[in-house]
Amino acid sequence: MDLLELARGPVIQIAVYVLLIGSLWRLLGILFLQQKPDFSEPRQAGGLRGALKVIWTRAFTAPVFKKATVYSKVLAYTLHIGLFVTIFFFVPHIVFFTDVFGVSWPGLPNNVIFLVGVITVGVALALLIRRITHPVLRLISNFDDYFSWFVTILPVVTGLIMPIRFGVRFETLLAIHIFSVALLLVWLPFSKLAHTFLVFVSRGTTGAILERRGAKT
Amino acid sequence: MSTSELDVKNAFDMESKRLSIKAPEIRYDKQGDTPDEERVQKAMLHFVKDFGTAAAAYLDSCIHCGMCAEACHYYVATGDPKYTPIWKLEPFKQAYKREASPFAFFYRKFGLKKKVTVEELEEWQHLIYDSCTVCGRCSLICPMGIDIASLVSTARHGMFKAGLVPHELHAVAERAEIDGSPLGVTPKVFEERLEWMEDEHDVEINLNKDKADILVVISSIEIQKYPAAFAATAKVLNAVGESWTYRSDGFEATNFGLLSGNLDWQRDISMRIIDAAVKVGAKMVLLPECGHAYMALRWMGANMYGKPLPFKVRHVSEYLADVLNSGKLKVKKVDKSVTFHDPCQISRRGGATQAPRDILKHLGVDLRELPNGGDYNWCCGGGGGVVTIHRADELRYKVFKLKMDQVEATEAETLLSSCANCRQNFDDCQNHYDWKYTADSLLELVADNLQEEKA
Amino acid sequence: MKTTPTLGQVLQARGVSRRGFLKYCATTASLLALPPTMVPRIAAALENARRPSVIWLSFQECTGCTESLTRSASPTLEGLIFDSISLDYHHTLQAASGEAAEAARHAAMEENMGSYLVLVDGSIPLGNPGFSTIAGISNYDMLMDTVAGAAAVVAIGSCASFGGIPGAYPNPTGAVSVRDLVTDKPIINVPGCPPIPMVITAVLAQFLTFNQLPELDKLGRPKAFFGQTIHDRCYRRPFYEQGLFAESFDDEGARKGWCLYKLGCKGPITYNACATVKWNQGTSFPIESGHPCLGCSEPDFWDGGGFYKPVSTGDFGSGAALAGAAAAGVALGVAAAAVSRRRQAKTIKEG
Amino acid sequence: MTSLDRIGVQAEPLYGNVTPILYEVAHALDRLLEQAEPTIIDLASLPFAPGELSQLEGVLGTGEIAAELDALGASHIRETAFPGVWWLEHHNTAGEVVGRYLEITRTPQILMSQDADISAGRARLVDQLEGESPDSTNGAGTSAQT
Repeated sequence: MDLLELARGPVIQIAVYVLLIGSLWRLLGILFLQQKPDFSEPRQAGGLRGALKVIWTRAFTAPVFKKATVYSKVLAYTLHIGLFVTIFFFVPHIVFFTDVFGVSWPGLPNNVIFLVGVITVGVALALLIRRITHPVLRLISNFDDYFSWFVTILPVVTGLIMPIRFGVRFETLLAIHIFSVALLLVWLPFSKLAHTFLVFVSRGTTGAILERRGAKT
Repeated sequence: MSTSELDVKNAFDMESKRLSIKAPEIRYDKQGDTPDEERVQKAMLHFVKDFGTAAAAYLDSCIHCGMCAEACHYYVATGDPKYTPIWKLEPFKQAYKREASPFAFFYRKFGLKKKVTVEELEEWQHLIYDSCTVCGRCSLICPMGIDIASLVSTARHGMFKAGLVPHELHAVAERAEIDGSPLGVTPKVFEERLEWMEDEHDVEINLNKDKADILVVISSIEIQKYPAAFAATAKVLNAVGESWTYRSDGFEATNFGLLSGNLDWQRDISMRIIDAAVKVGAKMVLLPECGHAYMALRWMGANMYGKPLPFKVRHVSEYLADVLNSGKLKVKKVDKSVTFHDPCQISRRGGATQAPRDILKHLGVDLRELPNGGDYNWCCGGGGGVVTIHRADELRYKVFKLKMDQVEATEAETLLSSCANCRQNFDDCQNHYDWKYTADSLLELVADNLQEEKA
Repeated sequence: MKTTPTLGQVLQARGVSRRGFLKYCATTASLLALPPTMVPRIAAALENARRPSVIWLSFQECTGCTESLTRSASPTLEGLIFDSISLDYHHTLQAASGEAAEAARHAAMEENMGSYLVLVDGSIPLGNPGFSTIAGISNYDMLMDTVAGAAAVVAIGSCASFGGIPGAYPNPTGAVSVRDLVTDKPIINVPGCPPIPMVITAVLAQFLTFNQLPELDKLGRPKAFFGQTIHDRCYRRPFYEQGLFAESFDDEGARKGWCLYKLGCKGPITYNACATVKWNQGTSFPIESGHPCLGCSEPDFWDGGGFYKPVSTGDFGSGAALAGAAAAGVALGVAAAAVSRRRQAKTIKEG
Repeated sequence: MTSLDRIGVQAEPLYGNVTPILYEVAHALDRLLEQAEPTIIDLASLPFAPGELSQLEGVLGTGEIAAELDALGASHIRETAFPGVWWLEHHNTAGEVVGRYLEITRTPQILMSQDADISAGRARLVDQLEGESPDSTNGAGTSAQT
């Protein structure tokens, strides 16, 4: 079995299993903790409505905090959009998703994806530099932060290298790319990258509680 | 353990421990003589014992973006990264990871998270108590929607069990539990002060009626420092013509059980009011101008009670807005410019932001909102029990400068608030800085400008 | 051992002019993917080169490889191969048969012991020797007997190189490649189904010209031809870069000649020279006629999961396995929460 | 012109492979002029889209000289419209194309009379002068050419 077969076969399979098991484990391990009823008289309906509201509204910054957070927010949004675009609009990826899920959508030209990928890596570097240099971030950062950064950006880098080649065989590069994705999938549920799904739980929880009080969300 | 046994160990040396944190020149307090190991164990276990889905989701979804620092008055005023709100929970993450997180088994089995030491907890006493007013401003900036303030309250549960509470806060809480008032206001003192105000202001103040629609409570701060609140409340309620009463067996609105982190005391203190209200058949408990009293009874009371309360709970500003809006109470116009300081627990955390604005509209004042005020208002810096902790004074004064700038920017003639604890802090800082603004009571402004029903 | 004439002598005897020889050398340079500046060196080498003896063994094969070679567009077979090599045994092409043919093979082996080339097409069945025999000799025995005195072995086509169709699942004959059996001789794999004829002749030409074997990749293929992917050299590559793909065989993209990646083209992972050398006298190669590359020169291409399946797709196993994984995740999560709650209750009880 | 042209798959006019080659040719002409260094481009080693080869041929055009060589099959050698740029096409005896080259040089090497051929020719000539009958030399000359 060559490297690519290994990557496309057992490695990515195991990674998906780990992702699935780990994510559900973490999610349900949280959701099935005690949920005490709130007996206080609500000011207004909270619950699901409040949860959905905050899941949506917290995507935006309150004007009062804009100035203080604009740099990180712009970088973070660029990173997320960049990852989204490169993952979901690169045609070979779409082909892959179509094969798995059966649905297809239009992609973007490769040079656009390449550019977005380069920007994504650049922004990630800027965020890393900020994490290392900003006193607050340096203090609160731990292994998870740095390793998650590495694991997230690795597939982008291995993807970007593919058209450049550096004299390495395409199969080897593709295999490395898939390995890096597998690493991401395996690491995700056990790290801060789980915020991909936990963000909905934490925002939703706050929304449900505070909206019920009529408090600011 | 007793409050008199002030077990003041010397401030511990942090310099050798953490490079990024400057050693504060403050002492750390311990109650009792529990062995350190056990203190840590208790702090950890009692932090997580009430952990439900909400708290777990919060601690698990933090991405360490550090934005919460920008919302915290302690960080903004000092620039010291240790005041980053989520960092205040750092040692407690270990407890969560080991005890209640989905992968707790692995954390316990393989010791994945560094063990917390008692020295760290002592250090964190400063972060959990001295430099957090539980104002919840950070909860609004967090992109993950984490309610960090609620986590700090939970952390205090652990700290209390471990006997790692600042002495003054522990002392007032213990006094509140034993004597019924954090400031030593016994029922006898309460009654004396009430009667004094009744005479002084020539107003009928109902006390210990058997039946009443409204049970009115008051904070010890008002009793001792702003007793005019007795008269102001009575004037308003009499003017509306309510059936109401104060009760000697349930008058204290403050809840230092909540602030110090003792859940049992919090329940005891809340139950005094609840029992009294049930006894008089109250339809409403009217809370005084006190921020955390609102949080304790309005939003946590029923959960202490274990079922829905058989009465409504309203802050006096909500009540005033209500009777003014419905026309049951009429006020004269007041011709002055006013700015209003929103108490965190009532407005941002409690949801009653609109009420004071309705009242001020009826008074016809020139309301000049604080810049970035309302729900995003800077905390006065004295909430969450911080004002009681003397060693935190210097920091408190430093942080108050934010408040001063904010108030001064409005150029209003009068500063109002609806929380005696805020007003107390304003007074103290006004004194410290020789500042021109005094925080006045919103309730008193209303009471002083009632339209006499009959000429 | 008889002395064979040099190639120069052979050509001279045939009255080929120097110009014709230079032309032949230029073509050889082109074949070997050498720059045209190498022509004088090639000429010098070829003049003195001696015709090697070649024995061609055909096992489990379809004769497609021989067909490919005999249609070689390089200097014609009669003009190059038969002039420059001594094809002493090829049971499809030779006139002799049966014992006479086997006698010719043995004679060639004895005369050129240690210096002859063995060309093999077809895979070797190990399941039962009776699956494929020649003159009553099993393929295995014939191969091992013949390669014993060979200078090198050239495995021609995917069957001889990697097992090919006979070796595809479920491999009923237990077919294996030459490399699986021969371990003590240099082996040059020239895979493809069929291989590009020029590549076969180029390997022979290199052996002939420089008396050496070409540089090989890890799969034993000459790097000169298998060093780059079809995708690397494909004229449709610009469309790939622009994200313009044919979605089906009859859509606008297909008509406009856009990239066939989505139709399962194996170009990106197939190492071969089709895109430049082309087929049918340099006319075209499959992608040029609108069909994706099948990857025929790669190992196990028959079992690669579908000719029309795009290359980036992975295999996630069965739905049942995924559902099982999900169920396991749910169970672990609920159990973890239950344990946590028990521990919390204990803390509360103990106070 | 035939029904073949109506088949679905058609060549897009431009894949972009022609222009780079033309640039390479221009640089090769520089080298020829400045350093007297000839260049040979093996067209078989370059990827061409359908139609691009003839497009290249069309762009280069036809110049003043065209030569036919008959050795191991025919070869067409002609100068393109750009002096110094030669188009060489080798065929085998079956008439199939076996090589296509662009030679940027003053005269392609293969057009030059080769020393070996010259000396062989000279030998024949000397033989002839030394009294052989004209008929037999004629026959030898013919056989040497095929």
